[in-house]
Amino acid sequence: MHNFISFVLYRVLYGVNMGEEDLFGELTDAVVAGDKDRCRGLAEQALDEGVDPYRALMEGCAEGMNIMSDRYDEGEAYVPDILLSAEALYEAMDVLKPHIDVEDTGVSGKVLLGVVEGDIHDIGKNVLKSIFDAAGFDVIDLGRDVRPEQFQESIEKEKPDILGLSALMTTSMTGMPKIIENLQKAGLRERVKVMVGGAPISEDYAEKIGADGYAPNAPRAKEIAEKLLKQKREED
Amino acid sequence: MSDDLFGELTDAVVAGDKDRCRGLAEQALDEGVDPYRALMEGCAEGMNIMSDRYDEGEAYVPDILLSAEALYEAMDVLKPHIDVEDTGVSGKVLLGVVEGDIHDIGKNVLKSIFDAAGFDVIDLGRDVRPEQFQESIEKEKPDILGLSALMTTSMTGMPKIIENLQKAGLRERVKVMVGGAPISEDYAEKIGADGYAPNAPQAKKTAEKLLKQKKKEA
Amino acid sequence: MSGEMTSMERWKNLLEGNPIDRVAAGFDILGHTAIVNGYEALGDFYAKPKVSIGSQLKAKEMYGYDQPPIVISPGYGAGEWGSEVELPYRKAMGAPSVTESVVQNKKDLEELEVPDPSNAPYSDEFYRTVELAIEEDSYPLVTVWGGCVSSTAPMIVDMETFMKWMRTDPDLCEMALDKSAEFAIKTAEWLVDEFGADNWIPVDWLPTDANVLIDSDTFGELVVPRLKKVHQKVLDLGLPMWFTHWCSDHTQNIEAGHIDEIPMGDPGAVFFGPEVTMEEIVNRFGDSNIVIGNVDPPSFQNKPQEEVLKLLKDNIERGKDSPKGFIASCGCELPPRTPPVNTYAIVKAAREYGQY
Amino acid sequence: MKDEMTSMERWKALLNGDPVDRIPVVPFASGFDASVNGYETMGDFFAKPEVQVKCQKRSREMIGYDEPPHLMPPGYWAEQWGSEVELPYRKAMSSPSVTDPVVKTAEDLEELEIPDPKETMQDFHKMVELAIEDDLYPLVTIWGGCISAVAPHMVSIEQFMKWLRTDPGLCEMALDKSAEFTISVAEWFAEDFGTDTWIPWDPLPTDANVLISADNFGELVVPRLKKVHQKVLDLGLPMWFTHWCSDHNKNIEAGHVDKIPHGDPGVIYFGPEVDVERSVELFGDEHIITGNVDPPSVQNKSYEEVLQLCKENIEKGKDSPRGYTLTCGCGVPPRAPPINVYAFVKASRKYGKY
Repeated sequence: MHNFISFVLYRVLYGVNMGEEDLFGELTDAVVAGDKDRCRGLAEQALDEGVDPYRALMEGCAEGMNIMSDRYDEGEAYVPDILLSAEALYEAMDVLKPHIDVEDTGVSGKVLLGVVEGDIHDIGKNVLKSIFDAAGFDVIDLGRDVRPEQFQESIEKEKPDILGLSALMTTSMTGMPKIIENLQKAGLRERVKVMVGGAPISEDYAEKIGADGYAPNAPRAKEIAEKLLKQKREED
Repeated sequence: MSDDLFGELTDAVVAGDKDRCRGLAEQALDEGVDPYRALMEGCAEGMNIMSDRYDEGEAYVPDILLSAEALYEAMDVLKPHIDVEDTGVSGKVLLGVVEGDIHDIGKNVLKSIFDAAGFDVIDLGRDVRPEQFQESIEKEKPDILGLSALMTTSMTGMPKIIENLQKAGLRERVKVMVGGAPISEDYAEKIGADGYAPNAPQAKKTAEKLLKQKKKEA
Repeated sequence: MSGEMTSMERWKNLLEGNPIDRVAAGFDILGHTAIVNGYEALGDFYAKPKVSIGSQLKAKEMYGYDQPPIVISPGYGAGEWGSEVELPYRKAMGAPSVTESVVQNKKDLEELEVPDPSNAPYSDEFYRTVELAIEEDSYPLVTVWGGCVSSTAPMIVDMETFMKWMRTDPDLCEMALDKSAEFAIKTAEWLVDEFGADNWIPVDWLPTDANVLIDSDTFGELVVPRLKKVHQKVLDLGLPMWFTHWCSDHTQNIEAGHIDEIPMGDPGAVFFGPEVTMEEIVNRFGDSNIVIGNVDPPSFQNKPQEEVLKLLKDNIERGKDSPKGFIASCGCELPPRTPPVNTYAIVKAAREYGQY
Repeated sequence: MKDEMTSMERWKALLNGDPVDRIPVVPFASGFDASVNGYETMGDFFAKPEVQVKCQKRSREMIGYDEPPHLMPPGYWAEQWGSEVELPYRKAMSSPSVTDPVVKTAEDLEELEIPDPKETMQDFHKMVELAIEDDLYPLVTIWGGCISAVAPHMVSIEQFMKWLRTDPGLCEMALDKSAEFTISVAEWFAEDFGTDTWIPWDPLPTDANVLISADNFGELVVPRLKKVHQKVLDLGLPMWFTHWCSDHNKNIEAGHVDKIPHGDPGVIYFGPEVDVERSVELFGDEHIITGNVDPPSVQNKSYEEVLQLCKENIEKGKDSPRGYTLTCGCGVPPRAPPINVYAFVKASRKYGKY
């Protein structure tokens, strides 16, 4: 309620026609604050004012997730904050996405995410998903405790550019090489870049099991994904 | 006359004399003897005798291998003349030595005994991966799957094969029997096999029992 | 090799502050003991008292390490509340998983009653496990878990909901933590009534209180008062000490001074993850606590024995002379599928590099 | 629970006929040793000398048994002849497999030359050297003059079995070549490593009476195996450790086993098919007797059951005049639960004190 009032006041004081840049800045702030009501309001306003919804998403909301991602990396924000920001982001996306022409987006890549079998620890993966969504990736989330065959089927069906595997347990991490092996057997290994992460995973382990990339945390994972996509485009 | 010829064929198989076996089989055809009876009452009887002798420690692997060779020599001659419908084949058996294991002497002896017993035998050979068993079962629809292993590492592949059958909804369609040095009755039961045999001659009896069960269930 | 103390002599002397022949070896070796006992999955280990205690005692004897059996309720501190728990009967699982937390919203939480530990789901199995361990005279470490985020989310409240409440409705977090603390205290009282206070040691685990998830301010405000209360009440029951696993990265909680505030007994035992350097642990906590080693866990699973030995040697050399004693260990639960010779490396390293 | 002797002291005392504190434990655990060292397959264990020695050494220390490393060349005494061998890099495999024996026909056999060990067994030499440098007193596979070293290592088993009936002359030729090669390997090792740092060992699975008759064994194998064993003893090696693998009851009854020189004492190692009581009665006055707990039980049964089997075995063998060692009746299954192998040591400590 308080948020709504301040939002109305804001509009009264500053007039209806904020500049686009201002609106983007507001969206950014709302995501950073994890204020989902304000995010929805601002997204609706953007549509009303005829602002390009794709720009509103990328230059407004996504920028907010970037800031949160950096802050997490530096120990200034924590998981509760990122979860709330993600919630706000998805609120704005709900409003804006139906109005975005897919061709405008120049989506940079398709990413398939999942936590491997035996592991239900999906907070890390969920944070990653929101960061990837904000980065404009087309993200398909298989959830947690995902069996090797489910990864296999989804890869065949969805043809992602990147497969992102997460594990928190030493028992479940041993499922990762099996998934990569399955891809090899099915002749799909060359079609997808595989990145792995989670507490017990290291750069060494990623290399040992034949993954293409490793990230120690969600913010880093975005950089790695972008690097892998570039590689993939060059190879194709 | 044909009884004499059957006796001769039996003797030739027991002696592992493949040339004599071929000659006798050809003679049977010339004389218009029913080739199916020549095979079953002649040659197969020879394998039965060898099988019993092995069981009693009177014959050894070299002897059985030679008898099997003689049996197959006669089968080569007789089989093209046997009308499949006449045979009343008692069952289809899929055999193989599981992955990681190349010890196939036991399986080969078993195969010749099964062939002699009139089973329709499909032999996948040795070092057979679980998927190969799976595919062949789907394709061949055998009544019995016979798995053999000599090593304790490869024996652990047996439950995987049975599990795969369950997952694929094929388990009810086929009776599974297992055997080989490290396998015991207990182990067979533990992994959910339907039958176990300590050696090839016993395996024939087990297979016949399982077939009977299967016919009853069907 | 002869002239060594037995494991139990070494362990008790360590806890009592008496001299020992060498550093103690092994801590948080749990699921691995089921694997070396031939269990393909960890389900029976977590579900069945006999399997749990039997596997741990046999593995301890085979390797020669010193850690007594650790008891965790098959309800995992979650089933007791009515949350759904999947026991690890699938090979890929390393521990029980909470598949559905009983509290999804505010109303659920408000209506949630604190269970009676002697009568809650899984209490019979839990009781039987403690009883078996005590019958074997093995001086077990019994999980008494409450007042912290780790015993609350996702055990009682779904994790994401709890994390969001921290910012939107901290009152609800406090309510959940209070209920969890009350349950832990009641559990300890029940166990002391049944078994006394001199044949077991309480242990608790704090993974989701780490600073990879929450900031030290939140920890200080919400968790510290309740964890303090739980620890103090349990010590007041006559139990001598706590073993506490500050799992994952607690560096900010250390810096903020929160960990010093939690009563651990005299001495207590602190078990940090590899994220904290051994020097810092010894300097900061060694005067009043037994220090437990913290070699990187995945290395145990993935590296050859000579490398694991090197890591252990380094860790032992830094921790060995900590005033209240040292236990050579992996920095979290030993990966269940660690090659056995790497588990043995803990004992070997303690013998080779940990003599006093 | 404290032992008075170290593993090596106990092992050497057993072989020397000196008193031991308790039953020595020699489980025959080599593939198992690779598993507990974290190797998913047995490939590197059989391919790499340093891995084979290291795994056995570490596992022995961990479990506390007394078995020294026993060593097998990567070529499995088959590649040396030109046969094709697949190393066990697949998880389902537990030892090398001969996939294509070099001899297919009589002509192949006649033309087959005896290999030069120095050209074909450098990796094996390296392995033995590593173990001796480490003072491990290894059991070294010296394999020849028996069917087990010939079929399928040189000739396919089926071919060899048929020749037993149709062309025994060819069987004799193959056995002779194998005997000659083995003796040359033993001579080379005795020269390079001396004769007091290693023990020759040979396993005889395909000579068992589940495959061939005692008559065949007596006619074809006994003279050649006798020759190999005697020549090696004459080099100065103290004894043979021979594994009469699988069912050799008829070879025993026919008196064939007595004819093979094993040293004084040697070690006679039967499978579970021969009861320990019987091996004590027949061979205990001259040789060290080994226990023989059923291998699949070690893989599939509980610790308590394995402990009980070990106890029964120890009680039957413990007082054999020349000594007794507790073993698994053939190799320990590579994927046996470690605690079941520890049960052997536990049984010795609990039931095997002298």
